[in-house]
Parts: sequence; structure tokens; C-alpha cells
Amino acid sequence: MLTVSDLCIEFDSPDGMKEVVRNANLKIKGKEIVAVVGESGAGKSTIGNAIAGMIAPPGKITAGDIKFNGTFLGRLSDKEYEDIRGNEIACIFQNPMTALNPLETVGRQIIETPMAKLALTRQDATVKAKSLLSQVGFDDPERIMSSYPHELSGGMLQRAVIAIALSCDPSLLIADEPTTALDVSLRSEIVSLLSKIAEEKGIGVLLITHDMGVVCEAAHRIYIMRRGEIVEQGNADDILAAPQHAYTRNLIKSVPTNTGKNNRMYEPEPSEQSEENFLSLFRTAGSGKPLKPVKKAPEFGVCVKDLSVSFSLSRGLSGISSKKMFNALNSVSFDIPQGCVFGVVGGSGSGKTTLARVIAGLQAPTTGQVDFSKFHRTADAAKHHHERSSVQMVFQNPYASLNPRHTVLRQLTEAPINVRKMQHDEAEERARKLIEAVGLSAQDLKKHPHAFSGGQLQRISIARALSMEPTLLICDEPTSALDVTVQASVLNLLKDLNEKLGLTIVFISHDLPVCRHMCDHIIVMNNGAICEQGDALKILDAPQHPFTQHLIDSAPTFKPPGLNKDQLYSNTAP
Amino acid sequence: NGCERTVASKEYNERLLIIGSPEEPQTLDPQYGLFGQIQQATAPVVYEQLFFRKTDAKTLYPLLAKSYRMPNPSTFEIDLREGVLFSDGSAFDAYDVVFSFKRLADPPGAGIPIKYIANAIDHIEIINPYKVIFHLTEPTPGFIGYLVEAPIISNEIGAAEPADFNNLSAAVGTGPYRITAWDRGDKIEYEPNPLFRGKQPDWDKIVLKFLPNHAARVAALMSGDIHVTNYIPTVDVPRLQSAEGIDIIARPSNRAIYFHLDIGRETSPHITDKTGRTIPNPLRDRRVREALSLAIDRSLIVDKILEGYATPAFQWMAEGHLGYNPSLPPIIVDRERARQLLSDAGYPDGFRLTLHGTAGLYGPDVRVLQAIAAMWAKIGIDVSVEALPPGVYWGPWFDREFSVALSSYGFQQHRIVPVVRITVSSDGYDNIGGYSNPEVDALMRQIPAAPIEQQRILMKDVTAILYEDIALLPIYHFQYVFGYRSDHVVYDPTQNLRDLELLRAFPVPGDDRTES
Amino acid sequence: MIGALARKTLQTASALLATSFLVFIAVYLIGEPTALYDPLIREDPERLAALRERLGLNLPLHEQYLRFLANLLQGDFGESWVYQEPAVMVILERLPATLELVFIAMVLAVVLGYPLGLLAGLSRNNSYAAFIERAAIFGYSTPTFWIGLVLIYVFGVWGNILPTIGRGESITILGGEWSLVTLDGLSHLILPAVTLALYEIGYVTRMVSTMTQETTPKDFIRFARAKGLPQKRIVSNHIIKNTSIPLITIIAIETGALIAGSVITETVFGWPGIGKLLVDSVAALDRPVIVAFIMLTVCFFLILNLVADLLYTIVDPRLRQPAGGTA
Amino acid sequence: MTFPLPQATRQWKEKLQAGFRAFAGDKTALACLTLVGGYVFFAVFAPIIAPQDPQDLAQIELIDARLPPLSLGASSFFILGSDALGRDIFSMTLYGLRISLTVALISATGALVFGAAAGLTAAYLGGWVNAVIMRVVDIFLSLPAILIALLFIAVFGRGVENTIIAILAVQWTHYARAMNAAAAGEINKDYVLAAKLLGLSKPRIMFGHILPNCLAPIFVIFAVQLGYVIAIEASLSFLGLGLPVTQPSLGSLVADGQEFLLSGAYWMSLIPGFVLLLLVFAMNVVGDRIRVLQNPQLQRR
Ligand SMILES: Nc1ncnc2c1ncn2[C@@H]1O[C@H](COP(=O)(O)OP(=O)(O)OP(=O)(O)O)[C@@H](O)[C@H]1O
Ligand SMILES: Nc1ncnc2c1ncn2[C@@H]1O[C@H](COP(=O)(O)OP(=O)(O)OP(=O)(O)O)[C@@H](O)[C@H]1O
Ligand SMILES: [Mg+2]
Ligand SMILES: [Mg+2]
Repeated sequence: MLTVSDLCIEFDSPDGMKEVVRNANLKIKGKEIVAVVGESGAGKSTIGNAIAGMIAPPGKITAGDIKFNGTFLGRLSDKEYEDIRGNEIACIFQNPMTALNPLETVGRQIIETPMAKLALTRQDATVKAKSLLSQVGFDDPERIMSSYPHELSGGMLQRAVIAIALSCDPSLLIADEPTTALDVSLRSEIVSLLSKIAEEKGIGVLLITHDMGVVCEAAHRIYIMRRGEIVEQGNADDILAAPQHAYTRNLIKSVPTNTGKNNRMYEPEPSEQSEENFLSLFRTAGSGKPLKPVKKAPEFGVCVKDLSVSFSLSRGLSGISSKKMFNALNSVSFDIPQGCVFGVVGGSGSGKTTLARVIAGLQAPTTGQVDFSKFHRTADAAKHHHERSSVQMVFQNPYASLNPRHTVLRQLTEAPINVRKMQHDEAEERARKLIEAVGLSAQDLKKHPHAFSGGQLQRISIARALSMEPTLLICDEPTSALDVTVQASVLNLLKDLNEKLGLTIVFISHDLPVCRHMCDHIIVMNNGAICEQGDALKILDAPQHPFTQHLIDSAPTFKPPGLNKDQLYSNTAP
Repeated sequence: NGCERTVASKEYNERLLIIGSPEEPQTLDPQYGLFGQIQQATAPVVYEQLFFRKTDAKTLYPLLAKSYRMPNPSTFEIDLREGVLFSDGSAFDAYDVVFSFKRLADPPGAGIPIKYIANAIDHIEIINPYKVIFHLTEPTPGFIGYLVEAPIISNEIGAAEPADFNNLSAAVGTGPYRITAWDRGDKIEYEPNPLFRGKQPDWDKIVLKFLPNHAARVAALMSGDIHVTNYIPTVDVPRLQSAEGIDIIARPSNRAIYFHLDIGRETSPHITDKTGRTIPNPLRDRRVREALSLAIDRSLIVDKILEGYATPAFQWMAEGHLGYNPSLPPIIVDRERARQLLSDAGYPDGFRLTLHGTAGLYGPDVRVLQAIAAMWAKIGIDVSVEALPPGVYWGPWFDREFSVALSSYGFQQHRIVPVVRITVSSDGYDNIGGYSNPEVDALMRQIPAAPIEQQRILMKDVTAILYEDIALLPIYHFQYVFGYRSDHVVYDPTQNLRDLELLRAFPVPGDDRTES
Repeated sequence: MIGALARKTLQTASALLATSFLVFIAVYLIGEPTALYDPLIREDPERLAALRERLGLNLPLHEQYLRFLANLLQGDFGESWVYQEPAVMVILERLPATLELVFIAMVLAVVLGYPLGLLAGLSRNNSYAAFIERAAIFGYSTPTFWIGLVLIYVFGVWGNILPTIGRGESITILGGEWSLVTLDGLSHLILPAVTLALYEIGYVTRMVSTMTQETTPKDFIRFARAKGLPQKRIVSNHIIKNTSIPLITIIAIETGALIAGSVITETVFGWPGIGKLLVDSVAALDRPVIVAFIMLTVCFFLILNLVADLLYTIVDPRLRQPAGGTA
Repeated sequence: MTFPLPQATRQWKEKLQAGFRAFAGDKTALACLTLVGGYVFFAVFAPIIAPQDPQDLAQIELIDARLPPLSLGASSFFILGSDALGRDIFSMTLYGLRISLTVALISATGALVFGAAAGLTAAYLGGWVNAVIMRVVDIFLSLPAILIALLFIAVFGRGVENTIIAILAVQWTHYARAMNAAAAGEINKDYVLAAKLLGLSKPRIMFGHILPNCLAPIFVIFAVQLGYVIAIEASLSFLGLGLPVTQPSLGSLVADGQEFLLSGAYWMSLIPGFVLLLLVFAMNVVGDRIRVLQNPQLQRR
């Protein structure tokens, strides 16, 4: 069905054109789910975009062909391409949160495609949209249809985008990280949905993902990419069982286990930069005191009391006076002990992001409060808190949280220079170290956000949060777009900061294995309420609440045939 | 003769006349303002006066009056025309005359009385419906002029205010036309008054269109969208003259453009030496004033700025007007002598002054100001020009905040004496130059009461003294430039063409109005 | 809701009050117009006093203002000093002429400017797109009186196709005279409306084109393309809304600005609108008319801007909710 | 022999060079930039280039009034003709350019800075600040420029500064409203929240973060206003309320000359008019190129 041969793609960069995809060869047959897995920034999304004809100029395809059902896509006119897109080739963009027009309801954006491509009437299209929405796991499609994108959570948007992609019954689906923002049970629902339609409707799926569990469960064949090249390919089972390339091996090894607890992630190639060196960037360390692991101090902490947040569901002008409200958070109370990694897990749309925003002070609670008065050990730190910068947040949507007009360098140095009164040179030096610590290069500092891949942006936003040396770091799905190897190094970095410098972290994630290794404490949320909270391991190993149990049961499991994970870890874990 | 009828040419079949005017009346109340505002121009075809004057300004024709007698200098006996109807059907009689003059003296609502008329009349006696006697407070030689000015309105309108004229409910006159519509900012429409006593006029409709932009108005004349217009920019005259079907007329006027010189004060607010220090007022020295006058090339200004459509003015009054003195010689430009005079007066290096004037009030006033400044610059005076919008100009002008200030006055014959008096008498309100000459003061006291022939002689003396003293700096006398489609209208040269009295010049009213 | 309405009303009222006060002071500072109305008035102090008393100029400024306010409370803006008629009537009488001119000009601006702008914005590298963009620049940079005079010359003197001066036949509707509804009226409207519109068309074209250029690289437009939506659907469903906020702004401002600001066009074409009235009134320092006029335009702007604000919230749902509280 | 530049200067120089290279990517824009440069050159060196100083009344000979281009008058040779007072149109255009550039740039930039700041502050601070600022904007929107110009002339006399202030007083409102509307859509976006969390100061967030993302409409308004400001100034001249009569700007030359437009003396209005149009055109093209360059997503076609 689809053959990609010798594809090369270039993008511009401050240092001239740069090849980001080199000689890629790829094949997809009908009924087949082909996974593309690889390092963040390897060029996976770029290949997907190239197939859909969506390379943004000045980027361009410099060589190679894409043949789809006998036609060479590269030779199509804009108009002909238009006819193919949607009903032949459909896309799920990597970042669902910016893929939708903020000024239109989600419903209209779903139905417009079938109306235009399949010539459905508005009624038929609406019926179809509703059924699609329930297929992707919504109980109340009506509400989703009438919502605007900003009123939906990350996971909800992602599912809406999937629904849109499926709305015209395409024969090839390019799914770029379709499950990153979904909780585990939805993730398996979506995965089986994809498998089902691939099987039933005979469509080919190009599944770009980091989630080895998903790969394991759904993919028939796998391509492994690294630095713009496809380094390995083959049947899913073969590759997972007997990876040939060193990178693939590392990848598989790095997948966090579902049992036990390692306080660190497995990192196949720990960064050359010594962690001491990195940590010395931080003020506490810079002040000359020797680096000592900081004691956890549970007696201090942030108290969240009776927090509720409700949004009005007014629609249009008629709604201005209506008082219909939606409760995103329902009197939530808990304490975040200082120095711990505080995990928040829960269903999609359960209010995690809302909670994070309230704690960060970006959203006024309807009732209740977040009390920081017992958080700081010293008056000095408390004062620092009021200058705001002691609470930092990594936003769920890195695309929107980085100012599109500023270079990465500016994003990383502006606050240190202006708020922390750092010298220019020092700030730039730190920015370089930070960006390297999250696995990017100093060259990248000159670029603007639009020139980065999803995972790269996510790391930039982590680096930015860290540049302020927060005492409380709120991470909203900070690694959802990262492949497991990069994820491991980033998470270890956070863990180091937590352990050595006592950084308190609120860690929102869907990835239960990650939570297991990262978190000391966990709350499980569902529908705006906490259904369970306590020690991380206890909850994950012995969930009490039915919702938690359901969540844990439905997690896709990654069990590479023939490899003993525990063994792997015991070999290399520090 | 003056009764020549206008004929519609073949090209314009409709009996329609469209006149383009740059200005619009502020009200249709013919009595509201009597000082050169435009309503006087629109009124004549609608309202009539007791008497009427033609171009030469001397001959008087009775209009609503039949005849008059002056048994003594302060009594005017007037026989009124009988059988005249107002356009609303009511009859004209002595009560309307009394009403009209009463209204002038004591206007309804918030109106301002026209003092000079009110003060002149002691009372009006009605002998019978067609005979009235004006009893004056004192002998007033120019009184007949007031009768020429005052339009007669119907007493039926009672306490009507300007607004009632504007909405046409009170706009009732005895003239050949009546106003049928006023679209503010756009046009006034006139139609024949069916009750007019004379022959019905030729035009079935006259439209007075308001077109403030000169270039656009000229274009409209060329395209035939309007048939007659006035205030044609002189630069456009050659082109219009060469255009087919368009004729141009220029009529001299007694409107003088002149400058007041600050003579009265020890120091003058806008005169300094060249470093900006205050100096004793040089304008007090006659030699300096003469130098200024000699430096101005009036003919060049008339030629180059007004295309010759003006008359260089060496004395205040224009030829043919009260106070014109033919024995005074023209002033020939002489820069050498001007410089010499300046250095004799102790200003070999000149001084610095600001010339004030209006911007856009009197045609090319801004250009005239600059041209004069340039001419003075050439005799070593540093001149800067401040051209102010009219709304801003007159306040400081009256408050004597200027040193050399542009002025202009369009004289009507009977107004010349009072205006000259207030302008040059030591205690005159308009004497903003502070000129003071006991001889002139004495003459000006003497003249108003003198008989008219005596006035003529004395006024010449006044003019000569002013010329000699260089009390004012006259520059030129204005000419009215009209253009019309000669293929559509015929121009009647006997009519008095002042300002905007186009209506009178083109659609000639019935015969009996002009024959006494 | 009621509270919001009350707040808006209060704001409006205080804006009006502030305006009237400002204008009062401004006209006072510019000077006294008595000499303008009657050049010889100084000759006669008695008459000057009478005139000043009539105009209320004999009172100290604050008393004049208080008196004005007192009358205003009874809905009376005072009588025009020049026209001797209620100031509001003087203005209202001429309002329809200006309104229809502005209306036609703005309609032309949107009807022509929007598609041209979209065309230019969507295909940035085409020669015709470049042509549209450059033509738009000339549209808004050419002096109005040039355009007016050239149109008069071409269509009046030279071609003799269209009437060049004044307003055509009008019909009374709702107490106002409207010439828009007659053929003759419409033919008179064309040239002045086009003269006014050229600037606005250029402006709208430029704004739409720029906003389109800024919108097209956004992710959601790329996604819409990836969905296979035809270009015209992308334009109608996505681009138009996302380019419309600045457009609403400039249309609101320009409509308001044209109402008072079409003086030059009105002067050139002898159009009986209120722009010319304002200029004349300012020149004659006719304070009642100036004050009434400006208060009227303030109201007009307040309404226009209210409508614009409403449209913003219709266009952008994110503006409907009160801003996320920040601690 | 070259001296090593200090690091910062070198960086600036590099940035500037890179910026210029990017700018030169569009040939029309480059041509227009050259043109604007030429204009600035002529404006700055007008006193040296112009054969006549039209502001010096002593040099004016009325006898030379209204000579067509390429005619020899009494006082000098008039390459582009003379005006109604005998001033050299070429020299007047050069001097007018000086004044027009000053008036246009200062008032348009001033209005931009002031208006954008007001609109942005209002949007960012919200609440009563917003209400007050925006109502003030409404009021100023309604104040006619002629009234303000007249007020200034009455109180301070004519002057370039007064014209600038009168124009500024009216035009800033346009930016304020456009900015307010654009910023209202930005203030709740994540990147702004992130900036708040970083502890950046309010002015920095407003001007460093929100502003660059609202620039597109502002650029257009500025481009339009550059021409419009000159037009307003010409209109003020048209109404007799403009610059001092002895210091004509391009706009007032065009306005004064329009009287002669149909009477054959076309050069008085047309020549300065075309010079003006070309200037506005070039500035627009340059401005648009800058807008494209400052948006990283549009950079380098
Ligand atoms: N518009 C662009 N301009 C310049 N460079 C770009 C652009 N888009 C992507 N790149 C570069 O191309 C490379 C590949 O990006 P791509 O988005 O394909 O990565 P990816 O494999 O999808 O990564 P991730 O898993 O993080 O999403 C990255 O290094 C990125 O910096
Ligand atoms: N501005 C808003 N207006 C209306 N509803 C909103 C708004 N913001 C969030 N919601 C609703 O609140 C609920 C919680 O959203 P939130 O983003 O906190 O979910 P989440 O737990 O982060 O989900 P996910 O894991 O999918 O990101 C969702 O149902 C969402 O639709
Ligand atoms: Mg990607
Ligand atoms: Mg979320």
C-alpha cells in the first residue's frame, strides 16, 4: 500500500540546511500496524508528515519517493493531495492540544471533514461523530461536541483528534503518538480500537510511539529510528525478542519494570557529564556547601484543603446568564510533604492538570485553598516563595507553554537574569549545561520552538523550569513525548535533584511503571476526586479502590519474549 | 437693457438653474444677520425691501415702496405699493413694515437687536395701511441705506424664530421666488412664487448647491453640473475662459486687504531686534512704516497671486467709493529707499517681526502674507509669518496681541463712515494699531452729521491724512470673479454683484421691480 | 448580569461627562467666538454684552458648565450658536447623509477588501498576490482629495457619466432623509463612497492578508489540511475566524472615525454630511454643536466598541470566561 | 590594521549582518530599503542639496511664481518648477521630506508606543484599570484631530510639535484598541502563565512576551498610519490648521497644490505627492518585510 524509498528530508537551522531524515525506507501493507519507534528528535514525525505532504516550508524533501497505492505522492498537485488526505491518508498529529482550532467547537471540527469529504449531511455527520467519540472512550459525546478545545483535557483532545482522523474511513492512518496523554485503561482501549479497525477495514497504520507496551501489544512490524536513520526493522516479535542494533537493545532495556522499585531509571549510557557537575549549577550547591543528600522533611509541606474548581458550561450568548457548572475538582484535600516526589495518577479528564494549575497559582480555586505556609523551612525561603519563582511547572502542553517568538536561549536565561539577577555569561553557561543535561545540544539554543520535535520541546520546558531552581516542581506529564532512553535520563535528573537538593516534585503521569520508580507518594484521581492516596508502592502493588485496580489491570504490559527484565536491571543498575 | 431676459439654451432644456456656492447660510431668517453673512444673498429673490439699489450704487428704485418724501431731515414718509401678496396669500401692508422693523430692533427669543437701525428710528407711524412715517431720533443722512437693507417679512409669522424660517414655515416673502427646500449642507431650492405680482420668472427651479472645494466647484462648472458660481480661484480663470460655453466676469469691490500697524505702543509684542531682545517699537517711526510700504510690490502680488483679478491698493478706499482720493499717487516699489529709510530711522540691520494673518479666510491670504514677508525680508527685516484659522485669529486681534495684523473690510457705502471711525479714531474699538491723530479724530466727529456731499469731501481729507501718516498698509482691493455657462444663462450686468448675490444677477426678476 | 450592565452604564455616563468637560475646556481655551458671529460687535459694548449673555458667555466657566449639565439632564444640549436651532437637531438632520456614505464605504471595504486580503495572504509568493498587496498600499496612502478630484475629473468633466456633486433624491424613512434607496441617490453616492472606500479597502486588504499569513503556519491549520479539508473550507471554517479579531477592531474604529472624519470627501463632493458640519462648527467655535457632536460620537464609539467586544467573545470562546484567577 | 571588537559589539554586528542578509532575501524589500535610505539621506542633507532654502523668505522671488518644471526663472533654474510664491518645488520637496519624515515617524511611533502600551497594560491588568483606560480611549477616539489641532494653535501657536501632538492624541487610540483586543486573546495562554510562574516582572511579561505575539495587527496599523498620519497632517493643512505656513511638509505641499491641480499647474501637487506616495510605499514594504522576519514561523520564504 505505502512504500517509502530513500527518503531524505531537510530543515533549515541557524547553521544552514540540516538533514533530519536520511535514506528512510518503509513499507506498510493493508491490515498492518507498523510501529516506528525511536529516539526523541529522530525524525519520526517528520516521516509521518512527509507522507501526508505536510512538511512545512522551508523544510523540504530532497530525495526519495513516497508511493501510495501506485501513485507517487511527491508528484501530486496541491489539489490532488487534498483529495487524498482525510479519506485515503489520515493523520493524528503528535500534539493534539494545538491541532484543533481554538475558536471552534470540537464538534464542528469533527463533522466538517465527513461533510466535506464524504458529502454527509450535517445530521449524518453528527451521528457519525458521536459514535466515533464513544468509540474513543467518551461517555458523554454531547458535551465534548459542544466544548471548545480549551475546555478539554489533554487526553480528551487526543481522543477527539483520533476521532477526527477516523471520521472519513481512511485506508492509511498515520498515528503520531496517539496515546501519550491517555490513562492506561484508555490507552489499551485505543490500541485495541486501532488493531480492530486495521483488521476489519483492512487499513494500514503507521504507529509512531514511544510506548513499548503499545508496540508490544499492537505492532506487526517495527522500524527503529535514530538520528534521522532507520537503524533496524523487522517483525515485531523478532525485534523485541532479539534486538540487533545496540540502540534497540538499550531501548528495550530501558523500559521501566512493573515490579519492584528502583529509585532510578535504567540508563544504558549515563550522560558523560557528571552529575556533581550538573548539580553544582544550583545555588544551594554553588554557595559552597558540600553536596549532601537532603533529608526528607515530612513535617513541612503544602496543604491542599477542600479544593474545588468548577467551570461554567455556558455556551454562546444565551449562556451568559446560565449557571450550569462543571466540577473539575471536588473538594480535594491532601498534603504534599516536602522533599518527596508526589505522584498524581488518574483517568483522562479527572482534573490532574486543573489541580496542578491551582497549586501553581495559575487558576483560582472556586473553594478551598492551597496553603504554602508550612512549606518552607526558613523565612528566607518563604520570602523567596513570594517572588513566585520557587514553584515551577512543566506544562502538559509544551508547545503552548513556550513563547513561539523567543529563542530557546532566551527562554532559559531570561528569568535567571532578570529575576535571579544572574550575570549574562553565567546564565548562558547554565543554559548550555541545562540543555545538555536534558539531552539537547548547545546549538539548539539559537532555535525557536517551532523547529523542535515534541519530545525536544518537552525537555526544553523541563530545563526552563529547572533554571529557576524551584523548591516545588510540578510536572504535568513531563515525559509523555520522550522515548524510554531519554525519559530515563531526564527522570534520573529529577530524581537527583529531589534526593540531593530536596526538590519537592508533584509528578503527574499516566505511566504507572514510571510512577512506581519515581514516586514516594501517590494520589489516584477520578472524576475530580481522589479515590485513593498513600505510599506509591503500596497503592500500585495492592490497590484498594476499584478504579485503581481497573487502572492497573488494564495497563498494557511490555514483556519482551525471552528477556528477563529483572536480570537486565540487576546487571546494570547502580 | 437691464430687463433682458435669460433664455434657456438648447443644451439645457429644463428651465432649471443650478448655482454653486462655496458657503452655506446659517439660517434662512433674512433678518438674522446683516453683516455680510450670506443669507442676504439668498434673501433678495424671496424677500423684498422698501427700496432697491443697482450696480452703480447710486440710483435708488422703490420696490415695496411706491415713493418717499422727506419733509424734514428726521422724517421719512413712505407710500407703499398696494395689492402685493405674500407667498402664503396674506396681503402686504403697513403693519408688515412696522412688524419687520420692530423685529429688527427687538428680535424674538434670544436674537440680538440690530442696534444701528433700532437706534435710528424713534417710532413708525401708520397713517393708513399703505402709508407709514418713519420718525427718526436724529437726522440720519444714510437712513435710506437701512431701508435698502431691511427685508420685509409678514407680520403673520408672529414670534417666529430663525428655526421657523429654517423649516420654511415662516419663510414667507413677496419676492418672485419662494424657498421650497433646504437640505442642510447640500442645497436650497427655489421655485416661482405663484402669487408674485409681476411676471412669473423664467426659471422653474433654482438650486443653490454648496460646494466648498474650489477645484471641485470649478470642475462642476466645466461638467455643466452647475451653471453659475462665484469665488472662482483666479488661477483657474484662464482655463475656464478658454473652455467653450463658459464665461467669466470680474467685478471690482470695495473690499480692501490691509494691515494694521502697531503704532500706539512703546514696545510691540512681536517686534524684537535680531537677537530676540525687546526693542522700542520701530513702527512708531513714520520712516519705518514708509520703508515697509515701499518694499511691497503690490502690482506683483496682484499679478502673480491674484492673476490680475484684484486692484493694487495705495489708499484705503477703492475708486468710486466714499473717501477715495484721486490725488494720492500710487506707491512705487523702491527697496533702495526703503533700506535707506530704515537706516535713517536707526535700523540699518533691520529688526525682527511676526506678521499675523488669517488662514484661508480671504482667498489667497496665506500666500499674500508670505509674499509680503518675503518682500520685507529683502530690505533686511527678519519676518516670520503666523497664519491663524479665523476662529482663533480675531480674539487676539481685538486684544491687540499682534504687531502687524491682516484685516479686511468689504465696505457697503453707508457703512464706510462708521467703520473708518472705529478703525482710526483714537478711541475706536477697531483701532487695534493704536493710531492717534487729533486731526482725524476731529474730522471723524464732524462727518457723520454732515450732509452727504460734505461727507464726500471730508472723507477724502481723512484718506489723505491716513495715506500720509501710513496709518494702515493697504495692499489690494478684491475683485469678485464669477463664472457661468454662457450657453445656459445670460448675465445681467446692471445688477449689483456683491458677494453671493448671484440669484439676483442671473434670474432677473419681474419688470416692475426694476422700473420705478 | 444586571451588575455588568449597571457598570457599563456607569462607565458610559462618566465617559460622556468627562468628554463634555474636556470639550468645554478646549473650546474655552481656543477663544470666544463673538467676533466671528458679528465682526463689528465690539463697536457696541451693549450688543456685545447682549450676545455674550445670550450665549451664556458672561458666566464664569464652571457656571456655564453646570448650567449645561442641568439642561443636559433634561435632554437639552443647548441651541447652536451659529444656527440658532437645537444643536442635536442640527446634527441629526445631517446624520443620514454621512451614515449612508460610511455604510457604503465600509461595506465596500469588507466585501472587496476581505477576499482580496485572503487571496493575497494565502498565496504569498504569487505575482498577483504581490500586486494586490502593493495596490493596497496605494489605496490607503493616496491623499483623499487627489482621489476625489481625479474621480470628479474622470467621471464628471471628462466622461460625464456620474453626477459629481451633492446628494441625490432622498426619501424620508424613520424621520431621516435617505438617498440610498433611490436610483438617483445611489448614483450620487457612488463617487464619494468610492473615494472614502479606497482607503478602507486598502486597509482591510492589508490587515486580512497579514493576519492570514500569520495564521496559516499554525498547527491547527496544518491539521485541517491534513484532514483533507478543501482550501475553501479551511478558509471559511478556520482562517476567517482566526483573522477576524483585529479586523473587527479596525472596522469598529474606522466606522466611527469616518463618521466624523470624512470631511475632505464631503468638502470635495459637496456632500451634506456631519464631517463638514463639525469642521465648520469647530471653525466657528459653536460650542453647543461641538459638545453635542462629540458626545454623540463618544456614544457611537462606545456602542461600536461594545459591539466589537461582544463580537470578540463570540469569535473567541476563551474570552467568555473571566480570566483564570492568578494568585 | 584592525582592532578586535569587544565581544558584545561583535555579537551585535553579527546579528545585524545576519538580519540584513535575511532582509535581502526579498529583492523588492531591499530596493525599498535602499529607497528609504535615499529618502533619509535627502532629508538629512536637504540644506546642502537643495538649490534654495524655501524657508528663508529672503530667497523667494514672487516673480518666479508657478513656473513649470525645467524653466529658468529670475532667481534660479527650477528643475521641478516653482510654487505659487516662486519657491523651488525641488527644494521644497526636500525640505518637506524632512518635516514629513519627522512628523510621520515621531507621531506614528509615538502613537504606537503609547497606544500599544496603554492597550496592553489595560488588557493585562484587567478590571477597573482596563475599564478606565479603554473608556479614555473611547473618548479620545471621538475627539476630532481638528479640534485638538485648533486648541494647540490657539494656546501655543502653530508648530511642528503641536501638529505631532494633535495627531498623536488621536492616533494612539487605534493601537490601544487593537492591542487590547489582541492581548486579551493571549493573556491566558500557557506561555504567559509560564512567564508569570518564572517570576518575571509585569512589564517584562507584557512587553517581552505578550507584545511580540500581538505584533501582526499592530504592524499593519503602523504601516497604514504612516501614510495616514501624513494624510491627516495634509488634511489639517487643507483646513488651515497644519504646520507653520513657511515650513511646508510634503503633505501640506500636496494639499496646497491641489488648488492648482486642475488648472494646469499640476507639478505643485503631483511632484511632492508622488514623492510622498513612493516614500509611504517603500516604508510599507520594508515594514512588512520586518514583520515577516520577526515571526520565526514565517522566516525566509
Ligand atoms: N520546522 C522545523 N524546522 C527545523 N527543524 C525541524 C522542524 N521540525 C523538526 N525539526 C527537526 O527535525 C528533527 C526531527 O524532528 P521530528 O519532529 O521528526 O522528531 P521526532 O522523531 O518526532 O521526535 P519526538 O519523538 O520528540 O517527537 C528534530 O531534530 C527537529 O529539531
Ligand atoms: N476552561 C475549562 N472550561 C470548562 N471545562 C474545563 C476547563 N478546563 C478543564 N475543564 C474540564 O475539566 C476536566 C478536568 O480537566 P483536566 O485538564 O484537569 O484533566 P486531566 O486530569 O489533566 O486530564 P488529562 O490526563 O487528559 O490531561 C475535564 O473534563 C475538562 O473538560
Ligand atoms: Mg514527533
Ligand atoms: Mg491534563
